[in-house]
Amino acid sequence: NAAAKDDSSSAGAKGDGKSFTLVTPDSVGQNQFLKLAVDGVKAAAKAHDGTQKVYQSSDSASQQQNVQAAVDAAPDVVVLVGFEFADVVAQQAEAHPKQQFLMVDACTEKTFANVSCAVFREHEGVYLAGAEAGLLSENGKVGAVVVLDTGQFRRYSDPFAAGAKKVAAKASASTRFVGGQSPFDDSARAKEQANSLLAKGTDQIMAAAAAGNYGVFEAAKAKKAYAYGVDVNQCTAAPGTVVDNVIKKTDVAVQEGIEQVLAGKAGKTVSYGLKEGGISLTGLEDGVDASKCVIADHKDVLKKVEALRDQIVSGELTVDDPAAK
Amino acid sequence: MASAPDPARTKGAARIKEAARTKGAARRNGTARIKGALRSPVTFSVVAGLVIGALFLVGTGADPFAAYGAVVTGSLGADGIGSTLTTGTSVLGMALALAIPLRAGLINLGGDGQMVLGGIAATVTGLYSPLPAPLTVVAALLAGVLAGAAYAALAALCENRFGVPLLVSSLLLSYPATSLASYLVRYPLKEPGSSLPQTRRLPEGVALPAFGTSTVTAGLVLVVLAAGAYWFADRRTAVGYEIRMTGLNARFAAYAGVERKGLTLRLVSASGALAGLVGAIGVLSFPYRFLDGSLTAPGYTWTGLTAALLAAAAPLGTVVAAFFFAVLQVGGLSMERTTEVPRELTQVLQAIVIVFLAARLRFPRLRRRKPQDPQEPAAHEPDDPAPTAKEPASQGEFA
Amino acid sequence: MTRPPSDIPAAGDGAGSPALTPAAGPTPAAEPIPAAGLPPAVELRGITKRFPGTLANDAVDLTVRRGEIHALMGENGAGKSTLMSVLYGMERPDAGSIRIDGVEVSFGSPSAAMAAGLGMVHQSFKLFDSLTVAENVVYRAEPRRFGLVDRAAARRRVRELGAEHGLVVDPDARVGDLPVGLRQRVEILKLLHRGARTLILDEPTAVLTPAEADALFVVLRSLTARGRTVILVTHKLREVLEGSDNVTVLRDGRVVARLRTADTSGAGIAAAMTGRDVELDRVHPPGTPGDVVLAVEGLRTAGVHDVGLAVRAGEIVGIAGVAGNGQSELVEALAGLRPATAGRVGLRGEDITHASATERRAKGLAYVPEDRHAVGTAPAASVADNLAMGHHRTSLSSRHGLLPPSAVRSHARELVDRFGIKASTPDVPATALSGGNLQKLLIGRELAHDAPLLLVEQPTRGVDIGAIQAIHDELIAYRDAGHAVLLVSAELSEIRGLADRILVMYEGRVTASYDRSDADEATLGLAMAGGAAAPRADTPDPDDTPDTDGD
Amino acid sequence: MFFDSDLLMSALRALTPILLAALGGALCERAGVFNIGLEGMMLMGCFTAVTTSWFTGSPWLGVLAAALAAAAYSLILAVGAVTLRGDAVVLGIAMNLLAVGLTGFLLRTIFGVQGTFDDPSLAGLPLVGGFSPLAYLAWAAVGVTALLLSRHVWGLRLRGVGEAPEAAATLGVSPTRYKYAAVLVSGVLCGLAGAQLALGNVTLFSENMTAGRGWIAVVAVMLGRALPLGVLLAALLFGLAEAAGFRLQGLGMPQQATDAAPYVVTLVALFLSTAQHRRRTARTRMTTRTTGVTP
Ligand SMILES: Nc1ncnc2c1ncn2[C@@H]1O[C@H](COP(=O)(O)OP(=O)(O)OP(=O)(O)O)[C@@H](O)[C@H]1O
Ligand SMILES: Nc1ncnc2c1ncn2[C@@H]1O[C@H](COP(=O)(O)OP(=O)(O)OP(=O)(O)O)[C@@H](O)[C@H]1O
Ligand SMILES: [Mg+2]
Ligand SMILES: [Mg+2]
Repeated sequence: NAAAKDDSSSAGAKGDGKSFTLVTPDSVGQNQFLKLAVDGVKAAAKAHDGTQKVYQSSDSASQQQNVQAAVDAAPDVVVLVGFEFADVVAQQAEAHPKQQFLMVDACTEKTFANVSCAVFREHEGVYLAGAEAGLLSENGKVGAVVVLDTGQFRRYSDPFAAGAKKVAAKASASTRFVGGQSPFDDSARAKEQANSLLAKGTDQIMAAAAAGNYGVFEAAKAKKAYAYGVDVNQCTAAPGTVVDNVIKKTDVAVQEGIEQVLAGKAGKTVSYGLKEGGISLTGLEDGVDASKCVIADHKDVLKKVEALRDQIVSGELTVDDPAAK
Repeated sequence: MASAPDPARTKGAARIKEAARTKGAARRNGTARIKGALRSPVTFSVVAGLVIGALFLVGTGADPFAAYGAVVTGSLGADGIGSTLTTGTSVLGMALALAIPLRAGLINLGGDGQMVLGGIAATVTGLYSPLPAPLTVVAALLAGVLAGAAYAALAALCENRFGVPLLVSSLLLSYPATSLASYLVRYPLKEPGSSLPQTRRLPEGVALPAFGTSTVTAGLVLVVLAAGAYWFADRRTAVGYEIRMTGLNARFAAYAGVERKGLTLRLVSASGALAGLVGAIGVLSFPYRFLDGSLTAPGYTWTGLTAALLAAAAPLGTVVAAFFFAVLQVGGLSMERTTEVPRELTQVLQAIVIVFLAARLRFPRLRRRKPQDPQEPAAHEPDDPAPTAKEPASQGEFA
Repeated sequence: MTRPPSDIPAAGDGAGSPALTPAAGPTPAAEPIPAAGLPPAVELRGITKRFPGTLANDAVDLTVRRGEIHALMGENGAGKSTLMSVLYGMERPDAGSIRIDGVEVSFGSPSAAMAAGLGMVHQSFKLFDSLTVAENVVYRAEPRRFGLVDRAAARRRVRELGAEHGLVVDPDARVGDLPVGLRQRVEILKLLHRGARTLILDEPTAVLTPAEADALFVVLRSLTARGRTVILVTHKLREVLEGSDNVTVLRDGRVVARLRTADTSGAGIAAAMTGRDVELDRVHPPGTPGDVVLAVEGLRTAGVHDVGLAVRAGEIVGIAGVAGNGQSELVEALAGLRPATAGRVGLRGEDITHASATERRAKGLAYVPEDRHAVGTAPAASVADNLAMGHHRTSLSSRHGLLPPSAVRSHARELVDRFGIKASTPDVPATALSGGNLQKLLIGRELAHDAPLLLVEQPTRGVDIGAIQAIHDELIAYRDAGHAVLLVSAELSEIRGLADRILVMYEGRVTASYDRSDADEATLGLAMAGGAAAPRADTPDPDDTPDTDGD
Repeated sequence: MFFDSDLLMSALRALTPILLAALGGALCERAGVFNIGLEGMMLMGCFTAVTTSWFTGSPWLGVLAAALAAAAYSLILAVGAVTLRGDAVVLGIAMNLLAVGLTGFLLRTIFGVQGTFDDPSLAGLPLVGGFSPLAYLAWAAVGVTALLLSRHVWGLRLRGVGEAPEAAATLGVSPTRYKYAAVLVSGVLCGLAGAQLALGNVTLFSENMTAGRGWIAVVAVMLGRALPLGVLLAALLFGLAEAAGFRLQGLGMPQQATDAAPYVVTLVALFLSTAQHRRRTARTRMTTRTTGVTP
C-alpha cells in the first residue's frame, strides 16, 4: 500500500506495551514541527514496545472528530500538538477523567489532573537568531515573513527585531504576514512578501511561513540575502542562504511528556526554552560544520550569540514574549 | 379553439378523465417511479462515482470494500453518527442557503463571508448581551441571521444596482468579510491573554442545548425546520411558484410581474440569513466561541453548494444530498484513521458525482420504450433531483 | 444562366375554379413541366421523414424549376420546415431521393448543400449580432490575406453584391443594430456571397411591413431574373398569389396540391391547406365603444416619444408599424416592464404611470407578449405551470399566498379544454407544444383574466390559418364582452380585419390615426414607411434617456 | 519610492499565472463556454509540472506535461458542457473540487506526503531577465490571442460560434469543434499557468496552492470583457493591488486589510467598468435605433 504508511498509521511492533495516539491539527506533510511530533510518538512507542497512531486533521471539524475517535479507542496517552486543541481537550478531559492527555505547544486554560502540557519559549531562540542577523547584516535592515498575525506567530518576528537591535543599535526591522486564502501553503505569496522586504534592502529574513519558507528562501537566494529557518535544520533546503534555524525539539518534548505521564506525574506543564534545551539554534548544537548553515563560517558571531544564550539561561536577560501580551 | 363549449360538460368530462388517470397512475406509478429513479442521472452519478473511486483504490493497492465499509461504519456507526449529524447540521444549513437562490437560477458564492459575519454577530451578542442566557441564545441566533442577510443583501445590490453578476459580487465580497472577522478576533474581540485568534468563551449557558452528551445540538432542529419551511414554500406557495418559474425563465416571470430585482434581493438575503444562522449555530455550539477560520476551514460552503447542485435545489433532494455529503466527509476521515486510505478520496468521489451529474449522464435504456410513453418518469416532479433544463442565470449575464 | 425568367404572375388564362389536384400518381397534372433539356433546379422524390410519434413528411415529391419562385404552403406542423431541413442537409430523410440540377445528391450537412448551390434563410435569422454586416456575410467563406480575414475585400464584396441586387447595407454596421428588414438583406447577401443558385426562404415576411415585403419581392424577382431560383415557405396567401409562380401545398406531411399560381385563387389554396372551405379576409363587425379604459398622454420612454392614445371598452385599437418603431417599447411601458420617463398612463381613471407590473395586472390589465418562447412562457415548465402564471396570485391562491398544486392542475385542465390546446396532459413541458398551440396557451391564459384591458402583440405570428381564425374570433368575442383591446401587429390584414381604430407608429411616435373605414393598405403602408410623419427633428430628444435595464 | 520598479516586478510576477489562465478563460468565453474551472485546471498543471520535473529532472518536460495534463483535464468541461450539454457552471465548480481532491490524493500516493512536496533538487524554471520564460510567453500570448480573435479567420469563426452557435452551424462551422478547441487551449494555458506557479514563481507543490488565483482569472475575464488586452489590464490591476498590499503591510496596515484589498479593488473596478459599458452601449443603441438605416 503506497498510501503513506509511515505517516498516517500504526507501525512498529504490536507488543503488549503501551499505546499512544497523536492527533495533529494539520496535515503533517513537510511541516517540520509536526514531523518531529510524529518522531517523538514513534520513539516513545518503540521505547515501550508499544503501538502508536497518528490522526491528521485539516480543520476544526476534523480536529474534533479525530480527538473523539482517539478518546474512544482509549490509548494510554492521547498526544495533541497545537493550540487549536485547547478547548476540545478541556472538554474531553472533563468527560473522560481516566484518559491521559499530553498537549504540546499549548495548554488548557484550566488545569486538569489528566492533562499534561509541554510548551515552548520560541522567542528565546528567535532572539538569538535576531542577534545573528544584527551582526551579519550589512545595512542593519532585518525582517520576518510570518504566516499570520497572531500572538503565537509574532514570537517569530518581534524577538527577531529585538535580538538584532540588541547587537546593532541602529538596526531596523519589519514584518510581513503571508495571509491570503491559504497562508500555510501559499509559497508564491510568501515569496512575494519576502521580495517586498528585499526590495527595501532587507538582507536578513526570519522565515516562519510554514510551507511558504521555501518561497522565502528562494527569494532570499535570488537577491543574495540571508534567511533563517525554523523547527529543524532547513539549511539543506537552500545552502548558502539559510544562516541558522530556531530549532524546536518537539520530539523531545513529546517523548519526555509521555514518560512523565506514564511515571504518574501527570497534570503538569513543562516549559521548554534555551535552558531546558527544548529550543536552540542549529549553530549552537553539535555538528554545525556539517549542517550546511551559513553560520558555520561565522564562528565569531556564534561566540557572541553563545554569550547571549548564557545570559538568557542564567536569567540575566529576559526576552519579551509577544504571545503573553 | 372556437368558443368555449358548455363548461359543465367539459368539467364533467375532465373529472372522468381525471379519475381514469389517477386509477391507472396508482397502479403503475410505483414501478414507474422506481424505474425512473434508477435511471435518473443522480443514481448514475452516484454509482459511477463509487465505481471510479473503487478503481482508484484498486489502483493504489487498497481494498475498496474495506474502504467503503469504513466510510459507512465510521459515519453511521454508533461512534460516528453524532459527528455526522453535527457536520450534517452545517452542511445542510449551507446547502439550503445556496439552494434557495439557486432555485431561481442565482448562484451565491459568498456563503463563507455571510456565515462568518453571522458567527461574529452571534459572538458579540452572546458576549455582551445583558439578557438572561436563554434569551441571549435567541438574540445571538437572530443577530447571526440578520448579519448574514444584510451582507448577502449587499451582494444582491451589487447585481441589482451596479450590474455586477451575483456569482462574482458574492464571491468577491466574501473575502473582505472573512478578513474583517479575522481582524476583529485578533484585535478588538481577542481573548485577553490568549495567543490564539479567538474570542472569549461565551458565558455559561449561552449555548444551544445539546442532545444528551453528544455534540448534536438544537441547531440541527433549526436547519431541519428551515428545510421543512423551504419545502412548503417551494411546493405550496405562490412565492415558491414564482421562484421556480424565475429559475426556468426569468424573462417569463418578469413579464408576469415577478420583480426580478426584488426577488433577487429577497432570495439572496434569505440565503445569507441561513448562512448567518449556520455561523451562529457554529458559535453557539462547542467550543462556544469564535475561532478564526474554524467556520470556513471545513469547507461547508462548497460542500453545501455541491449538495444543492446535486439536487437541483429541490428541497427534499437537497436534504438527502446534504446528508450524503456529511456521511462522505465524516466517513472519509474515519476511513483514513482505520484503513490508511487518504480521505481525499471522498472529496474526489464528491466531485466526480457532480461532474457526472452536470454532464447529465444516465444509464442507457435497457429496452426500447414506446414513443410518447405516458409513464415516462415525470421529469417535472418538483422534487425530482435531476436538474431539468436549468441554466444558471449567471451564464447569460457574463460579459 | 441561359434560361430566361419564367412567366411573371401575368394574368393566367381565366382563373376560374381552383385547380385542386390531389397528389396521387407519379405525375400529377399540375406538375410544372421542366423546360426541355434543362433539369429542374430541385427535385425531391418520395421524401419520408419520421420523428418519434410523428410522420413529418410522407413520400413528398417536389419539383422546382430553375428561375421560378416556388411557394411551399401548409398549416403549422404540415411538414414544411422538415422538408426544407431535409433538402438543406440538416436532417437525413428516412426514404426518398434529392436531385439538384438533375444530379442525385445526398447531403450530410448544410455545408454540402451549400456547396451544391443551395442557400437557406431561416425563419429566425441566423446572424451574429455583435459582428459587422461584412463579417456576417463572409463568415466561413472569408477572403483572406496571410491567413487573416481581408476586411477590405469583405466590405467591397458586400457593396458589390448590394449594388448588383439592390440590397444596400452598410458593411460596417453591427448587425445587432439593424432593423429586421435590413437583417434579412444580410441573410440574402450571405447566400449570394456563397454563390447560392437556389434560395430557400422560410416565412421571410413574417416580421416585415407590406412595404418591406414588397421590396423583398422586388429583390426576389431580380434574383430569378438573373437565373436564380427561390423556394418560399409561407402562410401568407397574398404573397403567394402576387409573388410566386407555382405552389405546392402540404397537409399532415403529404402533398395535397400542386398549383400554378396563375390558375388559382386564395380560397383554393386555403381549402387545400386546411382541407375545408375557409372564409378569407373576414371583416368583423365593428365594436360599440364605451368608456375610456386606457388613457395615455405624452408618454415617453426609451424609444417612445410623446405618445398619446385612448382605448375604450368594447373597441379594439390597432397599432400598425414596422417592427422597431417603438411599438414593443410602448406596450412594455404600458405593461409596467419599462419605466416611463414622462407622461401619464391612466387605467379606468386611475393613474398607473408608476405602478409595477403586478399592480397593473391587479388593476385590470392582461398582456400577450410578442415573443412567446422567450417571454410568454417558460418552455421547460409544465403546461399547467405556464397556465398558472398571473393567476397564481389571484384566483388560484388563497389569502395567505398558498398555492395548492391541485388548484394549478385543475385550472390548467379547464383552460386546455376551453381553448382547445393540444396537450396530452397538463404535466407535459410547454416545449412539447407546437407554435400554434403555445400561442393558444398564451392567449387563453391572458383572456382568462377577464381583464378590462388586454394588450396583444403579434397574436398570430407564425400561426396557421385555422388557428389564426380561432384567435381572431376569441379577440372579437373578448371585445364584444365589453373589454378594451390594444392590438399591435405587423400584419396589416389582421389590423384591418380586427381594429376599430388604427394608429400608425413611426420612429417612436404615433404619426397617423385612422378609422377602420379610411384605412386601406396603401395609405397605411405609406404611413408605416414614414410618409405621414411630421418632419423629424435632427437632434434626439433631450429627455430621451438611454434605457437602463441593461438587457 | 512606493511605486518603484520592484513593485512593478512583484506585480508582474503575481500576474503571470493569472494572466495565462485568464486568457484561456477569455477564449472559452468568446466561444460561448463559461469556464469557471480555471482554478482546477491550474492546480492540475501545478501538480503535473512538479511531478514530471521531479521524475525527469527537466522543468521543461514539466511544463509540457502540465500543459498536456491540464488540457486532458479540460476535456471534462468540453465533453460535459459541449457534447452532453451539461451545465458549465456546475461542471466548473466540480472540476475545481475534483482537482483539490485528486492532487491531494496523488500527492499522498506518489510522494507519501501531505500538504507540501518540496525538495531542493526539484528543478524549477530558469530566470531570464528576472522572469521565467513562461512570463514572456504570457505576454506573447496576449498579442497572439488578440490578433487571432480580431483578425484571424479562426477567431472570427470562434466569435461567431460563441455568439450564435446555430447560425454558425447552418454555415457549416461546427460549434462543437470550435468550442472544444477553445476549451482545450484554455486547458493548455491553465497548465502553463500552473507550471509557472509551481516551477516559476516557486519550486514546489502544495495542496491548493493556486489559492483562488483561478477565481481571480475568472473575474479578470469578466472585467476585461473577454478581450485579451482587457484581461491583461484586469490581471495587472489585481497584481498591482496585491503587490501594493504587501508594501502597505510594511507601513503598518493590518494584514487582514491588505488581504482584502485586491478583492475590493477588483469589485470597485467592476462597478466602474460595468457602469461605463452600459452608458456606452445605451448610447450606440440609441443612435442606431433612431437613425434606422445607416449608410
Ligand atoms: N426535431 C423534431 N422532433 C420531433 N418532431 C418534430 C421535429 N421537428 C418537427 N417535428 C414534428 O414534425 C411535424 C412537422 O413539423 P414542421 O416543423 O415541418 O412543420 P411546419 O410545416 O414547418 O410548421 P410551421 O408552419 O409551424 O412552421 C410536426 O408535427 C412537428 O411536431
Ligand atoms: N426537437 C423537437 N422535438 C419535438 N418537437 C419539435 C422539435 N423541434 C421542433 N418541434 C416542433 O416542430 C414544430 C414546428 O417547429 P418550428 O421550429 O417550425 O416552430 P413553429 O411551429 O414554426 O413556431 P414559430 O413559428 O413560433 O417558430 C413545432 O410543433 C415544434 O414544437
Ligand atoms: Mg416551420
Ligand atoms: Mg413556423
